[in-house]
Amino acid sequence: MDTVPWLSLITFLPLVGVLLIATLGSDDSEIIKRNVRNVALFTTIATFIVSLFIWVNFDYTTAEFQFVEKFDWLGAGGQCSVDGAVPSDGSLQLPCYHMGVDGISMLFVILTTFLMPFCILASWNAINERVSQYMMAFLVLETLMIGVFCALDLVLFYVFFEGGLIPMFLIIGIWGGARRIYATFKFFLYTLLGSVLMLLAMMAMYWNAGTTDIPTLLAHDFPASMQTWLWLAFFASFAVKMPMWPVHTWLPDAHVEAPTAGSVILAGILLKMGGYGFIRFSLPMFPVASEVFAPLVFTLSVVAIIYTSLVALAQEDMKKLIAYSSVAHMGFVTMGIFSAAVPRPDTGAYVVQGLQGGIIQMLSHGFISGALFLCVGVIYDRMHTREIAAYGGLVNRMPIYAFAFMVFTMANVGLPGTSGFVGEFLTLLGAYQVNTWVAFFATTGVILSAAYALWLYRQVVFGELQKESLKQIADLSPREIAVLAPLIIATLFFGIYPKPLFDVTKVSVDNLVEEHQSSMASYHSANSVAVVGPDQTEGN
Amino acid sequence: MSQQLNSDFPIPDIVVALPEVILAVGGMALLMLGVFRGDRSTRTVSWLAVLTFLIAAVVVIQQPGDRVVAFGSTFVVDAFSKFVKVLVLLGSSVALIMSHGFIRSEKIERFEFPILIVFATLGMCMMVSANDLISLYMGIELQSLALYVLAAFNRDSLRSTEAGLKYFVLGALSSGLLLYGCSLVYGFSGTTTFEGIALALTSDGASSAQNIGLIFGLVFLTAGLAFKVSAVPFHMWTPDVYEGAPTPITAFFAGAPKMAAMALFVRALVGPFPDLTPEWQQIIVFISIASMLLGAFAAIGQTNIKRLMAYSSIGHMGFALVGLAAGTEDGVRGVLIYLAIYLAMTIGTFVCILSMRRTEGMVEDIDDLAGLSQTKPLMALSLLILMFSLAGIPPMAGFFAKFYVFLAAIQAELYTLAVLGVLSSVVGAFYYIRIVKVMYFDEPAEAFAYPMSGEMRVILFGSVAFTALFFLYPSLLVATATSAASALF
Amino acid sequence: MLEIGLGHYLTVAAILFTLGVFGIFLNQKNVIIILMSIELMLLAVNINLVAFSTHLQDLVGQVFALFVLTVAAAEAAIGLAVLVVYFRNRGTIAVQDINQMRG
Amino acid sequence: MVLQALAFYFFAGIVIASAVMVISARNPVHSVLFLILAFFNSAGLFVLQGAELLAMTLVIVYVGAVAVLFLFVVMMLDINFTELRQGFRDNLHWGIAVGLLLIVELVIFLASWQFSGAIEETVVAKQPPVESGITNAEALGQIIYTKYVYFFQAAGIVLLIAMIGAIVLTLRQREGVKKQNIGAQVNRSVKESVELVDIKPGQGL
Amino acid sequence: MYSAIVFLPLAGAIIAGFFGRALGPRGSEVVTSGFLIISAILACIAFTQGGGTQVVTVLPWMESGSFAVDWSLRIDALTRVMLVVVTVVSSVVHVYSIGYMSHDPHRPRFFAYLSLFTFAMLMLVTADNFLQLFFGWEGVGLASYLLIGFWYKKPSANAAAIKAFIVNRVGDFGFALGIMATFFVFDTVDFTSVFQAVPSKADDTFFFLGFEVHVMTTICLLLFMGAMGKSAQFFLHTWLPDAMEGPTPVSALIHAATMVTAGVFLVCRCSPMFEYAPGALAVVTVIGATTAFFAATIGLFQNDIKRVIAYSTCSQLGYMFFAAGVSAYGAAMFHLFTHAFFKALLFLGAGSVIHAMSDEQDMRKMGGLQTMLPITWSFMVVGTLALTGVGIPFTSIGFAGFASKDAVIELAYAAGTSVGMYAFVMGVVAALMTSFYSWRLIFMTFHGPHRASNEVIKKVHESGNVMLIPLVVLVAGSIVAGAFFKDFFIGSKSDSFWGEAIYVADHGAHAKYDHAAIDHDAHGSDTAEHAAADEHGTAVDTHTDSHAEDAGHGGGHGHHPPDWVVLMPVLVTVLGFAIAWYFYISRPDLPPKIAARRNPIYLFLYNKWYFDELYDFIFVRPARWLGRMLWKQGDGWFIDGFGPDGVSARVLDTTKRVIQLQTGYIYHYAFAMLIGVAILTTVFAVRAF
Repeated sequence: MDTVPWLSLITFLPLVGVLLIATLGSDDSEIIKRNVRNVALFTTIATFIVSLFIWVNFDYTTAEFQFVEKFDWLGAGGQCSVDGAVPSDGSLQLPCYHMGVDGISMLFVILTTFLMPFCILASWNAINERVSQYMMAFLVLETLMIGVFCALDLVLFYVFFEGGLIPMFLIIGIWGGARRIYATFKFFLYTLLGSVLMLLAMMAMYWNAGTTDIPTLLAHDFPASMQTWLWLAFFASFAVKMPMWPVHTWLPDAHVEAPTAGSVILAGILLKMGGYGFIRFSLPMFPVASEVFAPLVFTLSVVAIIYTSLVALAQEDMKKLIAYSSVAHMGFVTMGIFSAAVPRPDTGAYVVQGLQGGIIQMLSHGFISGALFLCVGVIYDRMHTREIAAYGGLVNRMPIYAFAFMVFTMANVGLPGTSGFVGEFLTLLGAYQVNTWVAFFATTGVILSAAYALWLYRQVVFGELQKESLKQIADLSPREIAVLAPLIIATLFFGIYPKPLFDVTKVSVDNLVEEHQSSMASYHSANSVAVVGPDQTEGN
Repeated sequence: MSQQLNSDFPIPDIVVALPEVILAVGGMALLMLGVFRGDRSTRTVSWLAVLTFLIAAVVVIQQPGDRVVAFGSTFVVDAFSKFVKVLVLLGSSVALIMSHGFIRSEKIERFEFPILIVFATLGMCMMVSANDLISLYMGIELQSLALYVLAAFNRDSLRSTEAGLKYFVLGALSSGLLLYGCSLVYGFSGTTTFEGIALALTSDGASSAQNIGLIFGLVFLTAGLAFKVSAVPFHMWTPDVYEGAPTPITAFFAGAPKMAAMALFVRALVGPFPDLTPEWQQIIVFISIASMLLGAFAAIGQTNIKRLMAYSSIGHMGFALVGLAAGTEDGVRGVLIYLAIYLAMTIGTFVCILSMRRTEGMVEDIDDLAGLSQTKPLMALSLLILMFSLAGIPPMAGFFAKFYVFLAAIQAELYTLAVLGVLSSVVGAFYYIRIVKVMYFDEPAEAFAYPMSGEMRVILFGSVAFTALFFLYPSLLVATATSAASALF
Repeated sequence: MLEIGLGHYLTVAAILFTLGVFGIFLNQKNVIIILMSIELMLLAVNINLVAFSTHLQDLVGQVFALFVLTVAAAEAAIGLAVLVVYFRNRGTIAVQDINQMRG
Repeated sequence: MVLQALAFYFFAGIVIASAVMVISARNPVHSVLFLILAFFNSAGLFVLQGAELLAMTLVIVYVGAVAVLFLFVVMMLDINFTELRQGFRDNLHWGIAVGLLLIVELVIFLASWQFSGAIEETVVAKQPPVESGITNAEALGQIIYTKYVYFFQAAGIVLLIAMIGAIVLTLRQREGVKKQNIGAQVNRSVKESVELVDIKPGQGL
Repeated sequence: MYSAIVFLPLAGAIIAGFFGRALGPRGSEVVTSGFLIISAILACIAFTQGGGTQVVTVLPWMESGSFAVDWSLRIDALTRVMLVVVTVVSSVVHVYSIGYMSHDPHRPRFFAYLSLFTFAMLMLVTADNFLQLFFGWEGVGLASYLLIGFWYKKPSANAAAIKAFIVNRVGDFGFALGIMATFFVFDTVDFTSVFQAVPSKADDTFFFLGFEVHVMTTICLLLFMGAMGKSAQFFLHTWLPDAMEGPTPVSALIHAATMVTAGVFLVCRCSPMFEYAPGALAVVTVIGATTAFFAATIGLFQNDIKRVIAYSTCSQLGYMFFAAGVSAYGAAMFHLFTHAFFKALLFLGAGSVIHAMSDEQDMRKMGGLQTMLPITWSFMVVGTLALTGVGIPFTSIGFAGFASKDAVIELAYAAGTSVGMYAFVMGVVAALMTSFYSWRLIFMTFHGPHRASNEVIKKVHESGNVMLIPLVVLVAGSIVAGAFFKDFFIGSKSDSFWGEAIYVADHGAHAKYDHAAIDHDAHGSDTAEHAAADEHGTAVDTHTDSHAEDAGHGGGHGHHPPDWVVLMPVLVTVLGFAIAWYFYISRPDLPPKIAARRNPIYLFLYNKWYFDELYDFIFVRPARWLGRMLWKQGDGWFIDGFGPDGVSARVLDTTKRVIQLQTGYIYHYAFAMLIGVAILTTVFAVRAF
């Protein structure tokens, strides 16, 4: 493109905010708090604007990585330059600082920068202690999250991926609810446990391919037996992050205890890292293993959808219910992503809809679940309880709130016309084409999601306003409206006109599936020569 | 090449060993100073000792990077030894500076303190440069004897003397094992120089009986060396000594001696026994796994932060050994990077521990850190960064340390080791973040009474900055470590 | 049997060494015995070294043994000093009493 | 040959027996004495192998210094050595098992030691042939101060540390102990030592 | 123009919804009703203009691989009919609501919802592809949910709203799968492309849930599942009676005239597909007939005035379905069309009564209102006459229902198949019951003694003009729609009227009463040959074949079913009237006695065949139980217990043990070292052997 390192700019722009806040001082006087909040908000908005600029200049017509930056990093000794390929003499290339976006990651970057200002706004009054630390944690988190989606080097990716645990650990642990310590430890250790195995797999990839450069690895063929293990290791990480059943139990706890903005980020972006990982690594780099394990993923996804939806029905805590619904929705995502890994039984072709749907679903879930947590946060800020039973009849005093909540509830249910539907349907469509059973069971989730979401809405919003404590509850403040309104608009806009999303992702997604198809074809042709090839017999 | 030159009169040899000579002469000169000026001069002696370290470090850096042997091939200087010596000297200087406030407040401000550290450091440098079983032994003993005394330095404290006693007894036992191993190796190879041993192993006539003798020798030798790096099951002294010894001494123990011992470990295995690599690799894999696991599990149950750091160091040495277990150049590079980063992290951590002082005296419980983020936010932040780094969470330096050693392990296809290693790092992460939890999530306890002294602040800042910002510019360390590691192969 | 070879010396050394080791961990009495056990171990090492030296017709072993002796003496001095200060603090050197720190 | 063998068995037997006594004697003083016995006999073993210097050194350094030091400390600390607590022998059989295992392995594998031709090449300090007239001490002396001067110097520093360490740990200036300070005595002047008091009649001091 | 028809209500909804406070109730009413009336006028113009199929693309929607869906309006005869029905009834209801809801403080919201509903319904009927249809489908579901739960303070209303949404979702589950299957098979979800490709897939099979099944049958059954949910057919009907918790205009609009008929619309819309799925058609027939019968039985003994009408709606929808099931799509649409008028009339009339009775809905507390509410009474009677299908046999003189319902019944008979016969029998029996409960309603409400309290009686008053005038439109429709439009829908003009909107395969021997013997199995091969032979598309083919004289499909009156068949509906209607007269006018003391006797059949019917209880037992409670179990046992005990919590507990146990190793005793430490050495030496020693 040009000489401005755009991606590094948005990645590290929030850190500038951190430094600014650090200079403001840390004592909790009102004036400092206000300045801190303003700086944080300004920083996130600036980041968002820059990211929009990147989006505008993004070239839809190519699946190549764009805005690429590449520098020496972990002792690569001058091997890293934008046009420099992997050393052809077989020597190893150490990790570089390599950034770039393609159609898949672009949207996640935008999602991240888009959600952050809302998180800051949502914490405006809710967080009143250690404000500067809080804002710094959030800005650091933003840097790391953007980095995850921009990184084009395995190690760089891992650094950002894992680094995000630190601020999140603090956010839940310091500003969380009563059981925050249990929740944050569970979150931290669980996700850490998942990802360390991935780190080992990355190293194995390095030794096999001679580089940790993602674009190079995407073109590299790993031996089938190795793919199995690599896939499983990556799966361990992303499945936890996603989270997939049965490694999902950290999520409800973390969500419940996290402050509102923390939940928003958790549901909105951190979970998406898992899906992004599947798309970026598991599927294109280990095509054979992806196909082999797709049934496993399908099974877990379907179980997740039904199981967690049922569990959501039984919840008594609003955030927990939404958290479980997130797990169910992520089940759709994983199902959709891996529907691109398996050929259609009849034609043998590979379908793109599921993958595309998975991406859209992640994005829309990003702002829908984020918005739902914001909605919970709104009343939590007023009443300081998340217990469903403590509410009822809010519509009487909070009609605007009721409207916003309704929109997001319906989007969560996957009503056509909201962005939730687009993704959900496409994932189902993708899954249907490769396995009807999967689609069949997953579609039952559509019924169950309606059941729990509407039940929640009814218990909280509808009914007579009977509880004394609620009699004086106030409707949304202008600030809260400013937070929720853009999300409503986004939800509806992308539900009706998701073309911008499709435009950005289309070429990359199509390319990914084509690559997958061709690598599977070459794998099968290689194997058909020797019917019982070593790869088949070993299987590991 | 220098061997023929100086077989008669070893003046050029002294040049090769100039840093050691500086330390030895400096130590004795300071001893004179101390003897004549008495305990009042401790601070002066201490700063002069630091100066000595720095001069030695400069000399080390100025030495040529090529491999040079001296004193009849018993002493070697190469990029590897230079790298580690710099770390050792750095660790010793910092530990010495850190001790100032403590020994004064604990009323153990005696001039022998810096002098013993100087001599211990001399021993460490000799260990690092050892190229012969005898120089290995002499270096270890020189270092150990000084350390025994230092551990018991607070002679009026029961815990300190108990620490000294335990350290001494077990250290002597380990010396015995080491020596027994040395004697077997000598007997079965006919020589004590590392090159000679390697030669004996490669020669055609090396019989299986000879090999089993050598392997036995290797086992005992490894046991002795593993004791020095406190690897399981030769680690038992570590928690007690760390807890009992005066805190700056614990800081010292956790830093420089570990560097030297690990370097010696690497050199003593890679240099003389390249042909027994599969054998010693197994040993190292075993003790490495055991160390990582024990370090992780046992640390969880600790309430005393020094004791916790002891288990932490056991675990970390286990991780460093992962690189050695790989037995490759990349593995050794990983070990070196690990050592450097570990040194930085542990120094910072001990600065914080040394700052845990209330009006009634030093406190050592983890719970005493409660709410530190509110009473001393900067110190809490520093400790937070260090803890995450120790836990190996990116982007802190500790992650890269682990990264390089596991990279080598994977290359060597030590998958079990690698998997168990990373799993234990997760378990280990628990107790590190528990400290973060205490500092950040718990209600504040009584604040620490005294502000950090200026030099402590500088050290802490340096350590934290290195730990937190390592990822921005890792190339220097990595490149140096790469060339250092290549010196051994 | 009457042909005394290296093996004999090595066997003696091995037994001696093991006895030294035994002395350390089977000792319930006091630390001094442990220190003496260590001396036994070093003695075993020296026997080994000398035996090897003789049989290899190589003096290095004896040189090594010489320095081991020297260092062992120094070690003994330090060890006894530590023991003395410990005794001053604790009033006993019974091995089972030396467990202020554990866990 | 037979004599040599008998001498070996004599010395070796006593060494091992006294070693057993060292670790099993109830009275530490006895232990020390048995230790001395063991040293003497291993000196004998050294002599059998032609290492006279080491034998002498062993006797002088160990018996003369180290063992005496032990004895001194044992006496000084005045330990109640009759005390033997129960319940600490639980690990005994395990200990013995491990110890025996170790002995068996060492003996089996080490006793089968043999030369290989290659070892000759690696030997760096050939022992002078007996007929050259150079004694063991002389041969050692020729290399210790030249070739192995590094170790020699290091040994010196080790001993220095031992000194410093022993002093720093045990030497204490006790409060309230009267010591003679010759310099102070000599430097005393009349002025500061003698005070003339004018005692008025009828008054005490 | 079509865009205006569709999007004006949306504009109204947005204006009323977001700016309702600024506009005030009156402003909202005017805006929404005004927009809708414009829309209705436009729709009528479009209806009269006729014309072929038009497609207006509005926006792209989704595009992924070969899956491309646009927002577009497809206008054909079917759509035009529905446009008229929807916009006219909706306008009427809007205007009526101005009066009916005049005391409600949330009128802007109400009108916004109504307009939103209308918009969604219009999207549904104008959809050009399955997905957009699904959008409208779920959109009306949402609006229905909102409107049923409009009085959010009533717990029963909220429960009913949720129930409606979820039961609909069950249907949508099938619908969605059907759409996916359609895409799977046809690689598109556009109606035009799909319908064109159907003949080429007529004999294909594919694997669904591991079974190799007939493509078209499967897809159609899945789609029909959606239709069952939306149209409250047997098994998925339970939400409809509960939906009466909503305001009465809502019941009229959504739960009588428009939304619930979406299922019928869907089946008719997909007639080109259903025609190739005889099995599916049979299912449609059976379900429809069963619903017609079953809902009527329940209607017999209900006491809530709206519920009676609701069950009646359910039953009438059954008629429509079995009409469609016997390939009489025209008849189904015709009944849909007429039903919209008279059922909306009945509901609004009932609303009028309820309004007058201070929101009393229990008929046992009414009675004798004829004199007090004469206009309402007369309207209701018209509605009842239309519903029961009063008319003169062998002529076309009669109320709307006479034309359509009798045609449906006759066509069922004419189908000549066993399912057709089943449908015919059920239809006739249901007609009997329809007559009974309809008149029972009239008698209980308007005749006999006053049973309400005095205060209520005092307040009874005829509704205002704003409520009555709209009813006139419906009254007119109820009276003349049948006779007037019969030719277009099912009569001689039906071919040109429907154009290519409805397709009936000519192999439909089942539609010919005199060829009843022809075996169904022959159809498949016929179809295939036929499709292969016909390159011009199915539509042309249809029209040539569907001339009324030739075959009985689509239209109905070209043939001459036996006279008794024609007479039957009228006879049972009269019989029903007589029975109702006997029980509620002659012997009004009997019904309470019957009720008091707690006859099992009575109880069975009164309790709606115990469907709610059954579903509660089979689905609702197990789901809740399962949810709780999975949460506490699955997540809490098993996953956490063996996962994170269990692992951390084991780690702590291990820690305790490891710490115990660190005894503090030197000899233990030494022992540990020795064991380490011993292990290592042993390992190597053993290996050396």
